[in-house]
Amino acid sequence: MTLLLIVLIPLLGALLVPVAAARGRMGAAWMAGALTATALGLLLSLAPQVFAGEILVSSWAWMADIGLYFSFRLDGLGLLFALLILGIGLLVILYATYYLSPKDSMPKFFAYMMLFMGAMLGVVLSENLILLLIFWELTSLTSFLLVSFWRHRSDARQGARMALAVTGGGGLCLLAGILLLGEIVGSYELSVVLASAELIQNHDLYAPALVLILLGAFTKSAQFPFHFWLPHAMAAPTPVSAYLHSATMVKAGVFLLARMHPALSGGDLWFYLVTAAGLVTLVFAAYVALFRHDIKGLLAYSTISHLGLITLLFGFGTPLAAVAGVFHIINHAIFKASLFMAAGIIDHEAGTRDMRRLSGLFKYMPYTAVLAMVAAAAMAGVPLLNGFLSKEMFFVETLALQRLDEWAWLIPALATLAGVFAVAYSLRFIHDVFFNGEPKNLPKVPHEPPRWMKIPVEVLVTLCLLVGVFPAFTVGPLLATAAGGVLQAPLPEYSLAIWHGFNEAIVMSLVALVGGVLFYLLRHRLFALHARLSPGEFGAKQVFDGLIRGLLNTSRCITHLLENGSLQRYMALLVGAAITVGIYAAAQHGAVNFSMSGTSIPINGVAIAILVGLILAGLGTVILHRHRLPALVMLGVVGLCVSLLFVYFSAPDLALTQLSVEVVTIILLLLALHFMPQEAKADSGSGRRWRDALLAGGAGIGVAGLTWAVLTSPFETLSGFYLEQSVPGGGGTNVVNVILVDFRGFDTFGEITVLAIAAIGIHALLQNLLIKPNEPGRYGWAPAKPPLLLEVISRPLLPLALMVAVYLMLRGHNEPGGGFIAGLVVGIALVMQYLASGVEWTQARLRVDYFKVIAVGLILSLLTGVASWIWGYPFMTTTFTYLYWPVVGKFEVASAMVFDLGVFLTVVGITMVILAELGKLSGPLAPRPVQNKGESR
Amino acid sequence: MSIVKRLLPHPIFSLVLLMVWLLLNNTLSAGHILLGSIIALVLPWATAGFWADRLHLHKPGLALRFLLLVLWDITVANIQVAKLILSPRSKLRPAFVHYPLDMDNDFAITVLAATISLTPGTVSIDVSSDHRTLLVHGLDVGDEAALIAEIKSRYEAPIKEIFGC
Amino acid sequence: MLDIIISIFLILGAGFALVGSIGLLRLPDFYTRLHGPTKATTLGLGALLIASMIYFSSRGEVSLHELLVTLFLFMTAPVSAHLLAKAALHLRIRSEVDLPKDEQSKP
Amino acid sequence: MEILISTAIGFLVACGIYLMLRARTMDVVIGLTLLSYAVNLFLFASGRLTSNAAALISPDAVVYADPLPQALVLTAIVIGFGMTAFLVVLAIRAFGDLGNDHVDGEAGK
Amino acid sequence: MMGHWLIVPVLLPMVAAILMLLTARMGRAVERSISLLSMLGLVAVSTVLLNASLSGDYQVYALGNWVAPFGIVLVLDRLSALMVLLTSVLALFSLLYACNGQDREGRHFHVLFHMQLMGLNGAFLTGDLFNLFVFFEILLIASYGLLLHGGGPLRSRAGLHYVILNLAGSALFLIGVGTIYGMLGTLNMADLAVKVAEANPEQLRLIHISALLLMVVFGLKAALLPLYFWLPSAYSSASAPVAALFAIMTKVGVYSIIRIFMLVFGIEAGVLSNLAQPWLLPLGLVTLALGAFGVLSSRCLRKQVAYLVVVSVGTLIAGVGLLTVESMAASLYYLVHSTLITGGLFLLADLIARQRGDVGSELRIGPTVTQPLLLSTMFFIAALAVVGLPPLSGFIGKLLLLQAAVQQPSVVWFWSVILIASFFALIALSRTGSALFLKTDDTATTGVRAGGASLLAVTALLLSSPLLAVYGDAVSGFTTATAEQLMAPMQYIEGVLGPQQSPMVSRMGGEQ
Amino acid sequence: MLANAILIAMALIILALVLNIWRVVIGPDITDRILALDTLYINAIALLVLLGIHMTSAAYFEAALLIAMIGFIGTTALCKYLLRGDIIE
Ligand code: NA
Ligand code: NA
Repeated sequence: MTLLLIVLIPLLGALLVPVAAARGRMGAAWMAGALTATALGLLLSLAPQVFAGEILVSSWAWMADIGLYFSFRLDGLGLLFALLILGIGLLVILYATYYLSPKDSMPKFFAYMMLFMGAMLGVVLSENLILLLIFWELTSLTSFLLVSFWRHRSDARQGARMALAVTGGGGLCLLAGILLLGEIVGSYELSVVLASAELIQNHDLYAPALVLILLGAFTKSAQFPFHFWLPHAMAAPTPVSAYLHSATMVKAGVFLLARMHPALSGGDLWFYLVTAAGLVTLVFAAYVALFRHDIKGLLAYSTISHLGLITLLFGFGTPLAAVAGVFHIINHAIFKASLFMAAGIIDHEAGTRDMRRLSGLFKYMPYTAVLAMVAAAAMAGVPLLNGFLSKEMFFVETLALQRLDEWAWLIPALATLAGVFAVAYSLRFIHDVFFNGEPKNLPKVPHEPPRWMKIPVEVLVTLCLLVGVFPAFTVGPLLATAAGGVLQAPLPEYSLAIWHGFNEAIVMSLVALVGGVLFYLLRHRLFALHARLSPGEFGAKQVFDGLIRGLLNTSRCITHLLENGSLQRYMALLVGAAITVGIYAAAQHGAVNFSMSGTSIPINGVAIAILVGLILAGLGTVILHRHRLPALVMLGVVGLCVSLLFVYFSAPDLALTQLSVEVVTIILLLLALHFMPQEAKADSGSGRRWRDALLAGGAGIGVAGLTWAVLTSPFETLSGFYLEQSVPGGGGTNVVNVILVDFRGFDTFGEITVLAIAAIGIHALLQNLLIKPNEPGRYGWAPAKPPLLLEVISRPLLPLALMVAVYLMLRGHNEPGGGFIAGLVVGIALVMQYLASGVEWTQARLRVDYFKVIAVGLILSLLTGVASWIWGYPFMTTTFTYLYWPVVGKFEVASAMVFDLGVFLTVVGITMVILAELGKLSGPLAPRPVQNKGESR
Repeated sequence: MSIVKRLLPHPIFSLVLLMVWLLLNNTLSAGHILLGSIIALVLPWATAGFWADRLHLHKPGLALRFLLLVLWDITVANIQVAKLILSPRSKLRPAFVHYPLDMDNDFAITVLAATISLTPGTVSIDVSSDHRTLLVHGLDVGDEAALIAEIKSRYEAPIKEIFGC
Repeated sequence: MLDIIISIFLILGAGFALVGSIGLLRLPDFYTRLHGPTKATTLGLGALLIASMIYFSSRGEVSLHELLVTLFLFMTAPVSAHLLAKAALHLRIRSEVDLPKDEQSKP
Repeated sequence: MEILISTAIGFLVACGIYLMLRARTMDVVIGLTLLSYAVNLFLFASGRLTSNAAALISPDAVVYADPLPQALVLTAIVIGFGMTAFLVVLAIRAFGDLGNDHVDGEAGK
Repeated sequence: MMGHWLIVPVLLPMVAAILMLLTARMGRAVERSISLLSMLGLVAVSTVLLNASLSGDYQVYALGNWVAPFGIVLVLDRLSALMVLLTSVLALFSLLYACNGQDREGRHFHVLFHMQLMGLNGAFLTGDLFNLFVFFEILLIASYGLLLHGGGPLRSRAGLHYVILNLAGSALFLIGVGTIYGMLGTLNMADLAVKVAEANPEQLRLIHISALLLMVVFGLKAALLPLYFWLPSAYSSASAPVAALFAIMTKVGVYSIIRIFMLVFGIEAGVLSNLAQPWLLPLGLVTLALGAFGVLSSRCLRKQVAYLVVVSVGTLIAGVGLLTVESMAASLYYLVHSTLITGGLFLLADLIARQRGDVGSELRIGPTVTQPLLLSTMFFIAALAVVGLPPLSGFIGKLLLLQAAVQQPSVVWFWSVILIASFFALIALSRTGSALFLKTDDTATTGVRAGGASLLAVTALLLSSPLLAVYGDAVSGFTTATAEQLMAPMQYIEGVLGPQQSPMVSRMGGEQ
Repeated sequence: MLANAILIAMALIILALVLNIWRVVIGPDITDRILALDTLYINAIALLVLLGIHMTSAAYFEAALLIAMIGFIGTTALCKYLLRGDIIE
């Protein structure tokens, strides 16, 4: 529980800090400090157990099925890191309180800071690897927030994005690696994983898992070639750099190496990968650090180099190297954090971090200068300071390495070279900033910082000294415990003495010191040489930016190539997809059998004539399609032929429906043609037309083949049930109608809903549409007065058509007809009135809100459905009975007829809404443009 | 009387509708006569707004005779037209004829125009906006005046009588 | 006997319908073509419907509902022809003889 | 007969799709209508085709046309009508909004 | 027995829509009240249904009291219950957001909205293939209206594309249905499953064709390669609450693929079992990859979110394509997450755009938003969730998917594409966040503040992500049970048709 | 006798139908096409009547009636369009 609290307190702090900020700027700082101190106190309360060799684990199930637990672990390694995080965190909070300017939002800063702290604690205290990964990615995210804290600076934004891209991307690799590891081991719990070294390293998945995990570690710890994000993250406020980029976040990578050391290390793959990365980073970054003019840049590259050193040590895979690695983690955290803080002070008080302008600051801020010089000396590996000790251990380990045979000299040599560089850049930092003449053009006169800003630096520098002088006494127990945590095994023999005698390592240190001084003295020629060798800025950022830019350009290219905004393309793809899957499926299941044995439809002249007519009319429509009106007439022919086919093949209801729908469609299209172009030029080239013809032909052949195959296969259907049940169960002899209103009445219910929605949608669509009708043709329009004969004939037609509708409606259940067709007939009859006499005249006589008609129709059908609930039957259960009345005789009453009446009303309403709305677009009731605005289109 | 008038605005038409209903259902059963009557009464009443004025049939007997005449003419006319269609093109003497109207009742004009269209070699094309002339297209017009005269006597006169205008 | 009458009506009706359609194809201009369908085809259909009435009435119940279709066609065919001709005139569709002056085309 | 029916349906599909691949909204509407005709016929044919079969239940009927596809086609026709109506109005709307009848809203591409 | 509850998700929205039509003259307040009340009712009913589905039994509602396969049945299983509830929750908050004013930008918003819900719920509940078509059409026609809600050239153009493509898709649907009916003579899905398994060798070819044609149709709705190109402009031009609701629309396609290809062509379909497998995984992965490129290439937040929808579909389909219980369970978890989050993101994008004046949701320099802290926090959470970064639901979903794939032969592809796409999304969204909230010019803010209802809506949708993560165990337990149910089509068949008996068959006229 | 007469009549009507479709295709003017479509509707009714007699079925009547109605309305709408552009004014 305490463990959980240690992680939760800072995370909750992210919420509490802004709350506390209500009491002023300092409130946030106090809250942050208090919470950190609390967590630190809790941690220390657990420390004795850990020192006693216990591993504390507490666990709660989160998603046990996939091995995800809220489980935390405190062992030596975790304790060390948690101490660093909380201890340095406390110092950074103190420092930041004075560092931040009044313009910066303190609550926001500390909230982010606490969030980061919690995430970082989570990383180092997780027992579950997935949980570790979760916190791992959280550190990347919070670092994004912190680096981009000064959001108006473009370098801050870019640096934050770059850091997030690299570390976040590495996190994804780590996720994959952890999942593979979990797959190998069968658990994500560290206690299990760390005990399964043999299983893991002999598994086929070991190599990919290792590579992926290392990618995660290397990106986070800025190992070459992923190092470049760290210098750019220096755009962050300095407390952030001091905290994240020296002591904590970048250490997460090496923490991971340490954490996984027992499980993954030892093999050749581990050795070569980790060592190579570490070595290259160590030397390369140290060299680059020399040429940074920005203090923070220098420190950043120095950090990278030191991380390389630690990585290199873990790469050796030996217990002693691991101890050295842990020791250097501690030392580096201490001196680098203090150096960053010092750099921050200099920046804060002198207004720049450019070493070409900063000089002779010793005079202005001697106290800070001394602190910085001690820390820099520790960084350089000067004896009696903490850095020296771990560096010595490092040199010893490079020499002790057995693996490289005749190349064994390489690592010590390069390590020494890196030592030379380290001394040189440390010297440059001290000399260039604090001595080397007078400052040049500083924005302000530098002076010592406020008292409280120095305290954190003092504490850390004191630690440098104490550890450097009394290593065994000060850091000994912690190092032992932590190293034990890394190894998960008894510690090897090592000694923390300042002096181990005059050995090779001392020689290396001396070479580094002397060489470093020489190097610094020769720096002017070196700078010139460097400038000649690498003109312009040094590569990695450019490479990264280029990659990102390339990625963006590629994705824009791909996206615009695919989603090019052309419906014709999308349609062609759809057709092509259908043809492709059709061909694919048709090619399965053996050879196609083209026997005519299945044919059974008798050959008949009428049918042939209708079909030929259909083909001719279809062809005519295509040929004429650019002349819309003739094409419409052809379309009428097609529709008629289809209806005739329905009649011929014994489907009168279909024919009736098709006919009535068709005429409404033609009227609709005519209404549209009043606004749309009637003639069109061919606007696709012949290539496009051929492509389309090919696609269309392919689809046509496909459907023809499908039809043929269906028509010639044997057939069993459940329709027998409908034929048997139509009269006894549905009370109607027109099976199609009984299916529509009873067996599958729910389809019809949906179908009229579709129509109703279409009408509603159309009504909505036409709102505020101002559109100019087509210009009249060569001879103008005929006068507005409707043709006399039409007007006269339309009057008796209305009641006649209504009567036909009643007829179709009433008998639909037993004979061809039904509510839908009847509804359309009424619709057509009413449209006739509109055609003959216009909207105004007709609407004056037809004061009906068509939407109400639709609503009533829908309600009727709905109520018929719901009524069956009363008798405990499911929705739309129908009933019918035969009544005997005198004179009238026997007649049937069926609830399905009420449903059909609903259908009828809905259809009437819909037809009228659609046609009347379109009709109203032009003519006397057309919407008028708003006068004062003058915008029409 | 006025109640009857209101309930039964178009008695003739209601009768026609009843007949239509019975024809539609192909029956003379009592139930359908009852149902048909109801519908035939309700529909004209419900659509009353769409009717300009009541239809006056002054001479029903003449109307019936006129109907038979027209049917006969249609039959004869068709045989003539069939001949014209199947004969060589040069035999056609098409022409547009302006036929002066002596009626001003819209319904009567419509009936006349329809009759002209259904009978020998003529189609009525247009009514002038002042309703004074009817434009007729003839398929085989020898003498324009004779054609006008024949229409006048054979069709327009009885129609004028029937509708009393 | 009844069969013969029906057959005559059938052949006559279909013949007239065909003649109307031949006229539609064969006659020289739109205004002359208009005559074919309005008369021959309508009458042809009338004959066919009579045949149908006799046929169905002869095999059981009296069937007169074909009358309705006939009635409807005779009511509407002149109007269709009228509208078509009016439209043609308005569009100044080519004619073998001079078109009458179109009173509507005047502004 | 099957071959001719299949050919006609396939041909209508081809015509419909060719028009749906055109660049002007009206062409697409017409193509869609053709395609709907073809699809309805196909759906109808899926219950096999019978001429002179009884459409209504009667004691002396021997063969019935499969009623189920007919009901389905009816539904499909009606839905197709609603859809076409909407598309037509949308075409007008787009013409009004965009000033041309190109399906991509850009004149003379 | 659930009684009549099963049909309420279909009827309730319709009743609300009719009521709103009838009370159209009584003003917006009445309309909104009806709309919201009905919506709340729907959420309640959906919850009841989900609760009922937990038992694992199949609830069957035989419409018109005609038993399957003759009548149409509604079937409630875990999957349909989940989809209905998900729809209701998403819709509730979309509606709430719309009530802040966007429902006034055109006519009939609420009516169309409820009709769309009716269509969605019907599609999720129906057990009949043709009825599925009908409900597809209902939800589509309503979606056409909604997409065009508010008008304007952009919407008209996107609407044309969307409508025309879907109409072609509907035609294809009918061809597929016709073919399968022509072979098997039935439409009930359970019955189809029985008959597909018993199909003659000569029938296999056509059944196979029909199955794949249906897959194309569903792929079009789901926005699967190569049929997703309509989506970005359609979704990005729709008004925010509509776009948010549309987050469920692609899932209808996914649902249909799952339903049909797990039940009818599932593991027990004989020769035709697992028909979809060779297609779904590669198509899903390529869709995902191309969607990720789209996310990167977007210069506008709304478009970017639209592409994130494509990404989510690709992920889902790839997961479904693995065809294991684990992958299915993971996909369903991911489905819930991605629907709610992309929905929330559409709304959030609108909130942001409204505070950026003329710049709107374009990813270029503009004024600072009026409520920077609030909106940037919301965006940060949404971005985390949608990219799949810890600790939110997107991460859990991806974790489940990756784990499910680990033993599959395709694991390398699957992992690479998913992880690289996540990486791309991470890059893209960090750029977006930077462009929206970090890089601002000095022009004055618009002063528009987000109203309470819209904030509530966005917050609630975004809050779903942490909740899904915290209750990950429960949710993934449910989706695992759902996946197990899906993997046992025989249970469904027996649930609908009763203990297996051969349904009444009679020979029809056209047959020899 | 009657059967033969029906067949002959059908042949004649089919020929008429084909001629009508041909006229729709060749035009030349829009009015020609509309006229041909109108005629096609009437001939279609004729065909249905013949089919009805041929099959001794009254099921064709409704279709015939409806064709008569919609043929007229279709022609009316098309002509009104030619005359006025705006068919519903
Ligand atoms: Na108008
Ligand atoms: Na005449």
